[in-house]
Amino acid sequence: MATATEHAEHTEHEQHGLTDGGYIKVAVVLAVITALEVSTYYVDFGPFFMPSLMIMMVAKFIIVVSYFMHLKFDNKLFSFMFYAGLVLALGCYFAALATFQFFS
Amino acid sequence: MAIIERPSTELEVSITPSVVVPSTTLGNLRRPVQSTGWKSWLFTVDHKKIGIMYGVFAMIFFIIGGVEALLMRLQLAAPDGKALSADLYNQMFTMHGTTMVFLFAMPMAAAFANYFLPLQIGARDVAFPRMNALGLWFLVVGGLVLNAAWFLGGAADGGWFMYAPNSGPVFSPSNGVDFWTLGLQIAGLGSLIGSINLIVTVLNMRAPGMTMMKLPVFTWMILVVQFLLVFSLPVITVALVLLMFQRSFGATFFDVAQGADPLLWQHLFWIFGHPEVYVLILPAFGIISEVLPTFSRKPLFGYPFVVFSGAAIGFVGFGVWAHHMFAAGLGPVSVAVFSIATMAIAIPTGVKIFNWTLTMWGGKIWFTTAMKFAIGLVVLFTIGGLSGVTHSVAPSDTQQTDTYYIVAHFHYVLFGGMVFGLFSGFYYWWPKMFGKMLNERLGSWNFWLMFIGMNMTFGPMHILGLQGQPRRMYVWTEARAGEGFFNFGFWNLISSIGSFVLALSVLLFLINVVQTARKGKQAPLDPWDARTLEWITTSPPKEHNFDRIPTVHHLDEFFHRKYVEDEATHTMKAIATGEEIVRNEEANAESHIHLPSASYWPLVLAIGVGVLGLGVLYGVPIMVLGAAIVLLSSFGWVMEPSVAEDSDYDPPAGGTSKELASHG
Amino acid sequence: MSRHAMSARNAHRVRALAITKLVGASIFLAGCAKDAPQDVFQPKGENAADINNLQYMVFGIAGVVGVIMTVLFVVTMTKFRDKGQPIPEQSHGKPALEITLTIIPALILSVVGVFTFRGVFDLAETKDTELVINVTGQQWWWEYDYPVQGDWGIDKPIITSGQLVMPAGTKVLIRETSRDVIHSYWIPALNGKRDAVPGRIHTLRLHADNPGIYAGQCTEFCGLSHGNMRMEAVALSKEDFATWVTNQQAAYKEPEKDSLAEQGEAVFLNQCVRCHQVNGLKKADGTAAIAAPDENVYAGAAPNLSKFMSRNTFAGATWDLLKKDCRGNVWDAKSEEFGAKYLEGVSADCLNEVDLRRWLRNAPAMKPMYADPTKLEPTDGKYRGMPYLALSESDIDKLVAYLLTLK
Amino acid sequence: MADTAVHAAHDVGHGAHVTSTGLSNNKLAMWLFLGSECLLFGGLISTYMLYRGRVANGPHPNQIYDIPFTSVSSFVLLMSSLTMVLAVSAAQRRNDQQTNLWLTVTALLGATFVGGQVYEFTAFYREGLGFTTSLFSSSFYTLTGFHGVHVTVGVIMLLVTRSIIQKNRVTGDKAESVEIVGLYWHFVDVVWIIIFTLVYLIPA
Ligand code: HEA
Ligand code: HEA
Ligand code: HEC
Ligand code: CUA
Ligand SMILES: [Cu+2]
Repeated sequence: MATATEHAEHTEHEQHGLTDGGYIKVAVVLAVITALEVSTYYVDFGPFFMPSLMIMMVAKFIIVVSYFMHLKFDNKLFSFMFYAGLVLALGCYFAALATFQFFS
Repeated sequence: MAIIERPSTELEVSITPSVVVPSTTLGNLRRPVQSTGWKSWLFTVDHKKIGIMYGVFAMIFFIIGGVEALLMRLQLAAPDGKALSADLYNQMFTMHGTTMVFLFAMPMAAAFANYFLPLQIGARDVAFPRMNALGLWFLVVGGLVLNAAWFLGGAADGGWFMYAPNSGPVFSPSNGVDFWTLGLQIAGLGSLIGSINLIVTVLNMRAPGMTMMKLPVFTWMILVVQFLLVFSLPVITVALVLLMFQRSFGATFFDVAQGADPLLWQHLFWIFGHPEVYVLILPAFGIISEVLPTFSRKPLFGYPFVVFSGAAIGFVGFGVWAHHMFAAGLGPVSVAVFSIATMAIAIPTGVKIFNWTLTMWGGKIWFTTAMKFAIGLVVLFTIGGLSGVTHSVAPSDTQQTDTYYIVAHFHYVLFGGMVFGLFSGFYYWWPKMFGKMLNERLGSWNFWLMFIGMNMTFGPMHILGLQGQPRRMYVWTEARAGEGFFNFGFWNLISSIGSFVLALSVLLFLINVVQTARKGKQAPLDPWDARTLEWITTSPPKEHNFDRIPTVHHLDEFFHRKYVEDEATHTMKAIATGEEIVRNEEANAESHIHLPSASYWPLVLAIGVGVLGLGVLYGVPIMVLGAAIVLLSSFGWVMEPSVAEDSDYDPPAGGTSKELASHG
Repeated sequence: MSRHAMSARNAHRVRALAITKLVGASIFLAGCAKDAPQDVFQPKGENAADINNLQYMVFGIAGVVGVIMTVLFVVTMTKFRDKGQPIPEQSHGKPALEITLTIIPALILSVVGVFTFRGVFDLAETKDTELVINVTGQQWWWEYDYPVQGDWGIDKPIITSGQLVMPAGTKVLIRETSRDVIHSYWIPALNGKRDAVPGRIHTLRLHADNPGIYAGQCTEFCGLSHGNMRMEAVALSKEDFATWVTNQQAAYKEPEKDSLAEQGEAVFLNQCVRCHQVNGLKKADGTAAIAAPDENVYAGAAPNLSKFMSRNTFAGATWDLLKKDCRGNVWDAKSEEFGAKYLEGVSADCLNEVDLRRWLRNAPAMKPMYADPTKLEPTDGKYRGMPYLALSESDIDKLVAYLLTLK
Repeated sequence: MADTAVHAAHDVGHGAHVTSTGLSNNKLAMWLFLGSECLLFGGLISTYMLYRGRVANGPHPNQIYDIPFTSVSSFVLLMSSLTMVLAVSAAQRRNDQQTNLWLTVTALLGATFVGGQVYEFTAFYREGLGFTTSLFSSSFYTLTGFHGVHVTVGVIMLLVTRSIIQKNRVTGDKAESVEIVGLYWHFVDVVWIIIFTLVYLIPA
């Protein structure tokens, strides 16, 4: 048996997220970015090559996590757990690679 | 797999009326229901039984690790020791470090965490009871695999941090390191599962009114530790996988001839390894944060600061790993940065020391054995912490690293800190766990011998290290020993004698345990005038923990049910005894209690993983066998009925004789 | 300010001073062990002295904090033990006090941090190097390789082992690497340690104020005989160093005709030369005898024995080549006399024959090594360290006589 | 963290069923696991990044990658995330039939991806890139192999979920079970997004 507040929480949760049409739109955006990414292989982007690839990668990552995985709509505790791991991973491994002179 | 562990609400189940609830797994296995005998232990999912098994396991390995240490001290008592060969000595310190850290310290913390965390938050069990059992059995299997090497060609011999490339197949030709990587991977998997379980338990299973800022500090510290584990274990897993692939399948990760960089291993190990040392110490910090207030009759001074500093230690702990590599050739920029970061960690730790002291300040201190150990921790950890600060000054550390000065540092924090905290926990919680008091007189002897022995063993190591005795040397020589008061000979001998004093103190503890079990006196329900929720129930607690789930209004709920403040004098006035409160709960017991049923699968799955691991060493057929067991038991796990059949109980549940109906 | 206040202040200062002195004294005592050759509190050169200053600072601070905390603990425990007082007020803390107690350590540590920061970069400086020596670690000894440096009279590379010979009063740069696993080079009197990592080159500055011999030890666990991997740095005056360089480059001295040593040379050619190089030694057919240890030794090197008797320890500086009294002559020599004594090398009278013979008879029994032929599978049949060679006693006599000529 | 605790909503008798935060145990556990996985894959990716240019023997990454092929299989995996999210959405509408349809499609797309990877591995192997050939090869196979195993486990989870939905043997909340499998699936996809860029598109 759940109390009323509990119940409300739950149904509210059901309405989070996008409609199916919305998901398809998101997927189209992802597909377009992927196409752009692949195009860097054929077209010379010069100095923009690395930054643009990185930006596109991060954008895809965030889109999938926020929309497909609902993190944008869900409880902040979930975001905390995932992003804590992500931030620690980025911090530690960037620092470790930096000690190998990886970035210079 | 977490998918089908437990229904989150009953609501959903009732909406789909056509649910077929299976009663057997794999055709004919029901859930086990034994409540006595060895089966009731092997298949249990009760967090208290699991906690006790963790404790027994850890204690056994404390003695094994301790005996390994004694052998080393025998070898080092005099120059050119003859007790052990070089080869054996190297295995000895490797396995001593590994055993103490992974098979004693972590499991013992897990024992306390499993037993007391649900009790402290007012829960009936953990969030994932079967996972909990799985974590234990992974650890047991991992520990056995690790130590099996002793009998199968020699144990690991690369030091507990197993630096590459010395751990590679060429330089470590025996199978020891293979068992080591496998054992640690399996045990690590167990810890990961256990930590996810405990985090979810703390977040989701708290009694009504138990907000995060009313959690007992022990629970808080355990929570921080579990986060540290969740985020650091995968890193060592990567390291272990790389090493295993190199040793067993010819991968090249640490093969310098191919251009590999051995420092990769060091980074991966210590990114895990430094958070790990806080994994080791924070549970002890948690324990004494319960003990000190109880026996000072005052709440913990600055609760939010202690909680926050614990979290801060955890977080900063991820940013200092390279202080173990000050001499490894990282270059000045990295060294300087990590040096400063390391100093920063002394600040939140200092906060804790100050708060404990201020907790006692103005208190009414009752020197029980538990309290003595707790104070011992505060004193000895401070010494160890301060030597830690001397390491953090990188140039000065280049004189100290890999000498006995480091060995002194970490035994002061590990033995003086962690072990003292755990012993404090034993004496404090023994009456809760077993309903009998450990003998206080023997306890006092235990404490003083341990305190003296500890300082005798590890104190001289400061001198030895600063006089230039490197660690991990199977012999030391007169030629470099020096003369006069500070010579190696004298202090090595003192240290070795001290280690036997320590052994005696541990022996006294074991005697105390046996005596208590035989003829110890029944403990009162609230022997220490305690403060937290685990005491609002019988000792030992019933299978379902609480007759009535307590509703929480205060930090230190139990205390505030016993005492109210006299507005005029600001002194505390007793209004009820602990006994009365517990009896009151019993009288108002809830009628309907759900408990999880026991299960075969955690044990079987763990054994399967063990066999799979050995397959890496002993060939594909064994691997296939292991994989088959793993698959079968995962399938059994998923398909397992969520409840045991009432009719399987003897006498059958549901009737009046058995108050507990079981439920997934 | 009244006199009274001032004297109170002074009393305070005196007490603080007394504590500092006490702590300082105990550190000093710890630093004063007689003849502990690896004592980290006895710097004998610039770099070690820089480190030592930092050590004094941080040990002092840690000591003072430790004393304060101990006093605090003791006072708390005696003052507030249960004397029947009522249960105290359930106070939950004082944020202002908490914050103060957070800030004070932070301030102390920032001071330490600033000095540390400077120290790290000062010690990493390599621009003013005067002499470069390559150091290679391997299981379980160190090889020194002096690259050609005309200023120092080094016209062709010098290769030695065990004892690092360097000029005193000179900024020497060590370039470290390893042939197998990680080792760590550490001469406490001259500088902190630095790991020798295979595949990487690390630098370490050494500077000795005065001539003398400075002991050290490998401090990274490097396998079976890590405990038997030592080294020494020998600082000579610049003139003595020049003499030493000249001698190291001197041509091979053939043993006298028909002497025991000559027979020893033959045994050496037969047994030892596949691993050990002796520069200028020729085979019977007149071609140079070049060691090819790669075929025998896993790390791919064995000590170069060309001027073996010019050093006075062997096998990873673990055993003395000098008898006990002769050893004292060199090790305890005054700084001014040290160079001359060291350059004498090992004479027949002074040779520690017992250990050298033991070594030749069965090296792995003396110093554990994987020279056990049943354990060679992972190394494709190659030895690690020096194997048991089953030499006859008469061969050993000859070899000892021969080795004595290598000076 | 404290503010997320929901304290009022407690049914004392069924304490285990109503959680303090109002969040599902299983979902919390899955998110924690994914947080942990970030550090696992982070370690493997860093190892690869460090070693990708270190080729003492055998082919160099730039000689061997087949970008058009991998682009297609990346696209397949990306689209499986779409079908997965459609399955979740169907499950939340309690439409079993559609749920099962999308789960099946997702599993098929995933299997296609794994198949592609197997093909890629054999092709590389034939070009002389064995597991033990070089640092690059060891770290490449370990990273992508770990990812491949994750996808395979995902496919199995999808199929099992599908079959227990079909047989109506879900013990808990059906939509939530699907959602949790979905979280895992998307995570695997997200990891591939990173691998695709860092490993394949950026030349060593
Ligand atoms: C329980 C485990 C534990 C704990 C808690 C710590 C705590 C600390 N450790 Fe320790 N450490 C180990 C276990 C632990 N360590 C182990 C096992 C190793 C060796 C591994 C191996 O090589 O095998 C090691 C090694 C190690 C090294 C590497 C040494 C080397 O190999 O060269 C360093 C270097 O910085 C270090 C530093 C510290 C510091 C700064 C702290 C700090 O957290 C300490 C903070 C505490 C205090 C400072 C005391 C109380 C504070 C006050 C009273 C406030 C006022 C203080 C000041 C103003 C200074 N430790
Ligand atoms: C939790 C961690 C922990 C604990 C509790 C201990 C406890 C002890 N340690 Fe440990 N130690 C480490 C962690 C720990 N150690 C680590 C991580 C290393 C580094 C390893 C490496 O370099 O790789 C190390 C290294 C280490 C060394 C350095 C080895 C070297 O570098 O060469 C030494 C040397 O003296 C030592 C000694 C001891 C002693 C005497 C104890 C004592 O306190 C033990 C006391 C316990 C007992 C004595 C058990 C009780 C025994 C009985 C009751 C016996 C009765 C029965 C019979 C006799 C049959 N330890
Ligand atoms: C298979 C290789 C091999 C052969 C053959 C060999 N040695 Fe060695 N020798 C070594 C190695 C390796 C060391 C270094 C061992 C150590 O210190 O750990 C060594 C060390 C020595 C040392 C000490 C050198 C120093 O500077 O510390 C002497 C002297 C020596 N060997 C003499 C001999 C003689 C004489 C013979 C022949 C009878 C011989 N060796 C044959 C490999 C070999
Ligand atoms: Cu070389 Cu230790
Ligand atoms: Cu550390």
